[in-house]
Amino acid sequence: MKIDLQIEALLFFKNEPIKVKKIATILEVEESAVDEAIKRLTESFKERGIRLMQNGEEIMLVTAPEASELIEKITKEELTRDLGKAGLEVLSIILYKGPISRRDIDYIRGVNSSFIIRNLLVRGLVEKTDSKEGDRSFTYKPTFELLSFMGIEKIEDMPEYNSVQKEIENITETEIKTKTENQDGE
Amino acid sequence: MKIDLQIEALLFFKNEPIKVKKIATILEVEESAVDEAIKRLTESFKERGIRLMQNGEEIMLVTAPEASELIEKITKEELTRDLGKAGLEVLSIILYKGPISRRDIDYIRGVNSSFIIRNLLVRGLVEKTDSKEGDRSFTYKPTFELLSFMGIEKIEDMPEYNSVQKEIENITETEIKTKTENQDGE
Amino acid sequence: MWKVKTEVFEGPLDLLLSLIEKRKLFINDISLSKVTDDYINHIQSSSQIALGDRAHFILIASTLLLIKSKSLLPTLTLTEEEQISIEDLELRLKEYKRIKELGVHVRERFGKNILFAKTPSKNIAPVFSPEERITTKNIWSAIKDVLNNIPKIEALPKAIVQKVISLEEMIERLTDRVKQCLKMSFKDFSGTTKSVSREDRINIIVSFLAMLELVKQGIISVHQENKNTDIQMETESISTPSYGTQI
Repeated sequence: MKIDLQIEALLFFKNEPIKVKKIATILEVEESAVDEAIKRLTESFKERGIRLMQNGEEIMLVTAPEASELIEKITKEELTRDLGKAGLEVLSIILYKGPISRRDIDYIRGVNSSFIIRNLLVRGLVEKTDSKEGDRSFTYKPTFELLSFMGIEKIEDMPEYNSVQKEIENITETEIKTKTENQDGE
Repeated sequence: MKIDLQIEALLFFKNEPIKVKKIATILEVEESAVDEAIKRLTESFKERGIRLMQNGEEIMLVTAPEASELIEKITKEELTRDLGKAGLEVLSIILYKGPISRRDIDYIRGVNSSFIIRNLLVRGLVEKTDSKEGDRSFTYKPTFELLSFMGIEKIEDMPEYNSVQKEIENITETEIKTKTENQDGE
Repeated sequence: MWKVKTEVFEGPLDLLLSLIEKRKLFINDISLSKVTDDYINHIQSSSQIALGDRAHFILIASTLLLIKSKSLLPTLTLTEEEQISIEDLELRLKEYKRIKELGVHVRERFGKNILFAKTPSKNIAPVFSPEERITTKNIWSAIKDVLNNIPKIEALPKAIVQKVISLEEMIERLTDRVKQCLKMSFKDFSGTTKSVSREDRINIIVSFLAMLELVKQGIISVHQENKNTDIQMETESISTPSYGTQI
């Protein structure tokens, strides 16, 4: 059924509990239609790795309890896996230039860093701060735990702190300049 | 099947592209068993709101194309759709002929493409892969993000994809033939 | 003759293809010889071509000149290398045309029906999990790597510079060969009564020689720009009107 597909996609995308009422509003259908679809979906997920969980008026997609051991294993793996060259690079940019937006990190490295940043967040090495512009774009900064793990009292104690800062600022400026010019040229 | 359930839960939980090889390691099974499970999962998702996207050796879960309009309505994320003439050219080359080296991209376009490629890398639409020859020359391939933007679950779903692959084979054969003939002529 | 428009081309193949398509021709040596003049006029008068790209435009111009020479003077014998570069240009142009066709699919689909990933969970419960490698020394060396990898300045690929230089010789040789043929043509045509067609023919070849000269100057200019310093990558993306008038 079309409505089942839409609800499933919606739940998957949102990744948080949603009220049946809200789903009905978004899909512009009757609540009863959503209720029926939920019954069908719950049934169709019965034997699968993803399940539909209902808690009062809210529903959400979750992993199957049969996979809980596996999920625990992956979580552990995420926390202990080798940061790798890329991970260290992103960490170094956040240490030297944080708070810094994901966009700027991407520009400096010349490659998209979203998955790496997420791993650093999970591992408590960096944290989100609200962007200065007050919009939805976050900036990232090192956590206190990270600094104390590295044995530095304040970030200015990093080697060549001032000169590295200046160099990065130059890059970001050039990048922005170049980007504007490229767009003009197109 | 138990393995299908585990893989589905794993993909749902991880929420980022995972290599088939890595799944095999985590689940402590043969890669071929994962491959078979992926086939079954892809089939079982066919009519559903969640789909399995495959990009080379990696897989990931995404929403169904039938739900795109709905999800776009509720997403708060800003979606940049402008590509520019040069960006479109390079993306087309990487989509249909990737993985491909920068040199080959330059050759096809007849002009230097480093800036455009960098821009696409930063936007997360293309990514580097290690060159087959194992040296420092990289090749570029489409990312999940790019397949997402194209609305396809695998690269083969691009229009004319298979005929283009055949054309490439023919051209390479002709080139080899021409070279041999030229050598004979000397 | 083809007038310069404000249209910006993505490269020499883009320009060449649009010239051929404007005349509704197929890609082959005949159509290429027909658009040679248009092509060279365009690169001579266009201020839109950035310095770094100019070498690429001139490389293609040289192949076009070969094709045109051959069509004007069928007695001209091309070397094997020259023959290959002509065939190569045709193949590349066909391939480029194909990419443009495929680009239509990409443009039509890009962003139309997006497949979305799951939104990252908002409540991450971070567990502080450092690793031994996170030391001030390693972080410092990582940031150094990052800074070193920024493509601020990049030399024009050596291969292109070398090609441009040898091109200079090629054009010189070609000029000599055409001049030689022209002398012969005087003799060939002196006895005939069709004096108009003879003059026409010679006029065409004389203006063709002038074109060779223009391209040679272009090559020298590009060549000199590259002699002393590396080309700044930034320069490539900026259109620099002054370079157009130098030639």
